[in-house]
Amino acid sequence: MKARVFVTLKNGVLDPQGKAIGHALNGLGFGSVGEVRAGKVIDLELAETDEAKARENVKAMCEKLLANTVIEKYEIELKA
Amino acid sequence: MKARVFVTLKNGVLDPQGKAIGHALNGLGFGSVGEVRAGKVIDLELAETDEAKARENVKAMCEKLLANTVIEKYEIELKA
Amino acid sequence: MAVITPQIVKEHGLSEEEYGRIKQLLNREPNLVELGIFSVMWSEHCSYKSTRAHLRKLPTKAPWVLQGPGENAGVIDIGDGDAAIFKMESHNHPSFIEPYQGAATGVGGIMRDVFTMGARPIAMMNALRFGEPSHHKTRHLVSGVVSGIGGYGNCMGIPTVGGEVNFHKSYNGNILVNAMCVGLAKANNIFLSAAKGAGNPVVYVGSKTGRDGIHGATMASAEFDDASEEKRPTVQVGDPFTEKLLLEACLELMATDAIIAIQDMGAAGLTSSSAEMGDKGGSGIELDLDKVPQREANMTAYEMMLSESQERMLAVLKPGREAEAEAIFKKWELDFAVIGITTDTKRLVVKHKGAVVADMPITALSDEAPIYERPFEHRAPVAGTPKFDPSKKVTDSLVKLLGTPDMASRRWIWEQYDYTVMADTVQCPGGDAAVVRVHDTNKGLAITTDVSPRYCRANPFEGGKQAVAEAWRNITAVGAKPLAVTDNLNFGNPQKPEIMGEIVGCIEGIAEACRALDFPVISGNCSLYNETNGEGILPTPAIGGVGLMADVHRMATVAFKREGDAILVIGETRGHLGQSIYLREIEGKEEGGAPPVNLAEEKKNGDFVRKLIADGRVDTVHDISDGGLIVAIAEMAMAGKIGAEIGVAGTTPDAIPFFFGEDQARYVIAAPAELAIRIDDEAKDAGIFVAMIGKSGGDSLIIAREGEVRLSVLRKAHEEWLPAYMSGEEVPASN
Amino acid sequence: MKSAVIVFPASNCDRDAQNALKQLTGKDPHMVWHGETDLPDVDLVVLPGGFSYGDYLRCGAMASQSNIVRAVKAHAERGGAVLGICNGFQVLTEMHLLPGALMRNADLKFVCRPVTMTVEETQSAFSRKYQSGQTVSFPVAHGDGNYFADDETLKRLEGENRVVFRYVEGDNPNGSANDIAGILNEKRNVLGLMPHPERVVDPLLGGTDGVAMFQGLIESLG
Ligand SMILES: Nc1ncnc2c1ncn2[C@@H]1O[C@H](COP(=O)(O)OP(=O)(O)O)[C@@H](O)[C@H]1O
Ligand SMILES: [Mg+2]
Repeated sequence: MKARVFVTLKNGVLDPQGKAIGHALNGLGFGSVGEVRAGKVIDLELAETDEAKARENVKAMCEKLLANTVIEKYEIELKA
Repeated sequence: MKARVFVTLKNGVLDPQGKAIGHALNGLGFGSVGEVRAGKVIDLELAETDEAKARENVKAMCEKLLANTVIEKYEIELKA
Repeated sequence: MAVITPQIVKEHGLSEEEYGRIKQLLNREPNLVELGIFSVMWSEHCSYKSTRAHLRKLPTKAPWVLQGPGENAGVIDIGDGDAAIFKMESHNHPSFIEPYQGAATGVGGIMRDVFTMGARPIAMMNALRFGEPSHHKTRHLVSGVVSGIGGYGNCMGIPTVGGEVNFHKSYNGNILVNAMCVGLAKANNIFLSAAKGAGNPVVYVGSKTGRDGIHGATMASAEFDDASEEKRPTVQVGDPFTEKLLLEACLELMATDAIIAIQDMGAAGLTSSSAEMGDKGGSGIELDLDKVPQREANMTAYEMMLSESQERMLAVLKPGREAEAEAIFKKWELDFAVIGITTDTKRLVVKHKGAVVADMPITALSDEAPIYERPFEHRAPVAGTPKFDPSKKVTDSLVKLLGTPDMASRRWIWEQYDYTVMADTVQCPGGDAAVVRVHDTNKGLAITTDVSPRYCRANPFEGGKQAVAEAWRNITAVGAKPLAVTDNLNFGNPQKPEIMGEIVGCIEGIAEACRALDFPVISGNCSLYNETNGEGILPTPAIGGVGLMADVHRMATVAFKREGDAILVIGETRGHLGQSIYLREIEGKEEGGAPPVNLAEEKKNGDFVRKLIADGRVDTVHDISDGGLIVAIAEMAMAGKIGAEIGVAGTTPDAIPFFFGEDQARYVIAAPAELAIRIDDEAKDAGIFVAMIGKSGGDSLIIAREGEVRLSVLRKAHEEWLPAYMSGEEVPASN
Repeated sequence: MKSAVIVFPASNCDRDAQNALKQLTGKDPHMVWHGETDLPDVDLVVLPGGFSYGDYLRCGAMASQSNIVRAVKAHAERGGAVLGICNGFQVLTEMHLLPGALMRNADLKFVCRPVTMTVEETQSAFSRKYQSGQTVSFPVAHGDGNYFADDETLKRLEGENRVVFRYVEGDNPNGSANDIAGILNEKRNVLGLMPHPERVVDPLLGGTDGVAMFQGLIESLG
């Protein structure tokens, strides 16, 4: 089973990277771009085949390591 | 309209960060984790409302700036 | 607006009495915005209410001091119209909660303190204290703090040239992250924060305001408990890219004469910057919050006034110069807004959405802030000569010591810092003091940070003296003249008399040493309430010292440079083992008295050594500190890749205190034999203790009657501990 | 030799490059802001180290889209010399003036220390004053210096002798493919390298191994 984890900054937390990307895109003539937020995506291969257990497991990984929950939030997507 | 862009390393390009994450997860007792790949996710707010045009536009952003196609590939997801 | 309940007052960290005082000063109940403003301005962090009475004891003047404590940073004259500007500041609590961002924003904050005065920052230092290595958080904290410091400083392009690191269980729940910044300016172009005059525009520059770090200042003044990790939204995120632009833009504006006053927005952001500028200028300030560049929608006046968003500055301009200033900030793609005006009312007036949301006399926030003469108790200093096992082999103990957490090489840390950018670092990390050349001259600034918390716990007064003496000695050891210090006084809860006793004792010790060594304090910072669940940290008054070297070509380093140099010890070795690293690491005892510091001897020995270097006679010097004489020699040998033969002592009952004692006021120097004999004579003539104890050469350290240990063995012990410890668990660097 | 140093927002070795050029050529280089569209009349363009645009997104990515970059490209196409140091090397790969990419250091940490390299190739203005096979020491200071290129590109670089500097075995600070520290373009007038030659032009600052690079340029470009 595969898991994709999105780790993004919590709302309200300054995202200097997103800000700079937005600025650069505007500068390149992509005027229609408004706010930009940047984050991480982490793709994991899991030996686990049970979806519920896999989710549980990935959640624990996020809390423990993948996300810095002080400033980041995470979403989990599972694929068989 | 909103766009989410995933930028990940091409297959075959070594991903030290993904490797380190995998290693750390194993070290933390998450034995079921196999390969890990790390990438970026970029969320964009777009003034554009036409989906086709938006996709076109975001694709141009990826080619020009968001991804380095020497080492990276990208996927685009649009949400109204 | 909310009614102020006792609960709300308490949440703002104000006592009932203090609240009563506020009502008196206002002649009415404050509203919530005003309460918030009072709470940050009267917090320990901003008001120094527990320490102010004692800080007055510190000497702050010397003919070369251009600006003492009270401004954003202190300023000294370094000749030829140049000035050095520096300060040290803590970011302890934020770094414990989020090590990367906490440390990074600490670095950013202290840089702003320095460049707001018109200086270009040229060097950074960091004094770090972590819990014991076996504590489950330590590795993660070391990793995050170091990459945060590097992440910010490296991006700014300012070399991080040194620091100090200790590990001790008292910091398990409360690490210390103190960062020091040194900058250079022209002595006739220093910018102060006094917003003099009425009718002048108040401008906001830098990043937009968000809800970051609201209540950071009050948090830094409150004791930690397990629940406070929940107060997490206080974490600010640093943006070194914006800071770099802000630095360049500010320096560009400062090259014009448009500025009346300027001040960075640090703790308590808009509130403290506006109140302090008004206070110093004897003026009033009126702010219109609708004009403040905002990152988030629907921010309240309370949030804007208390936000600690980073990379922002407040300036007062001469009227009519706004457009010129705006053009500069626009060029650097930074926000710029006129958000207020100075007045002659001596009041801070804040408007939001057309209404006045705060209106208070500025003196109520500054002069009228409480000052406490907190009760203190001087614990009897720990004394006595601890016992040790005289049969332990010196060489074995040496190898062991070099690989202990407090003695091991810090290379793993400093290699993550760009210490050579700006092309002026003439002494890199690894020496006694870093030396940074004054650009386009032959002058150099020597910089160090020092304190031995274990001495301060055993004897606050001697420990305070020792911290200053060691900083002075480290600067001397490279050949520079020590000129002034900044301090970062990290202590536990001042409401406990025994902690207050440590504070008072250390400050008095610092004051005495600074006076005796003509080494005034020109800036500093206090960080109190460093406790976890009622356990205080070791008292840690970090001293950052700066000295001046006339010619960087006449500089000493610790490395042995030649085979066959004679090795001399300057200063008396009495064998003081109390509170030594040896005792702690080899005997497992934190016992005995702190080594006494004889300041007269310190000065005499140091002046002698400095002159040898400045005259171009000696190029190899190391002061003796943690670990004692033999550790110092081993460090010189490892650095120079040249061994030494030590011809004294050997296995006698006195060998251990002789080699590992931590007596103060000592240096090891190495010089060609003939010259060494002359130096030996000159020292004796000057009434200075001197001993010729061996010579350099070979690839091992040979101690007469004791044995031999190869440099490769020493180096392995010294270099391997930290990288091995850190690789115990790989933590992906934050992105 | 007339030179220019390009200054991007948050370039921070621009002054280091300026100093070295001034010291070795006796002339002040032009400092050119990234927003400019034209280069002054120069022989050498230096893209300095630093953290252009905060190194956000990818190192050098945003800088490679600056106005001035078009002029730099044209200068290179005309045969003008371009030297990219550290962040400048990253910009050059993002501009596609040099092949491959610079990825995060293999151990994910920023690294600042002197490294030893061998000079592999002396057929270029940048390296003609070195001896082939000579070992030199320059400092590195980067977080993203791990050179990557596909096998075919690597083969080409090696086959055409375009690897100018190679980390000595065991001293590769970042995991670079083939221990590559610096490479040339096909026409051999563009060099990108991670280590900092401009920081080793003064014995006081840890060595003078960088001097020969500038001397070679002066000799070639007048
Ligand atoms: N956090 C740090 N960052 C950079 N350099 C450090 C750090 N900690 C220690 N160092 C460097 O390691 C060397 C040894 O430090 P230390 O033992 O504290 O020196 P000393 O005993 O002379 O004060 C010094 O050159 C110091 O600058
Ligand atoms: Mg020392």
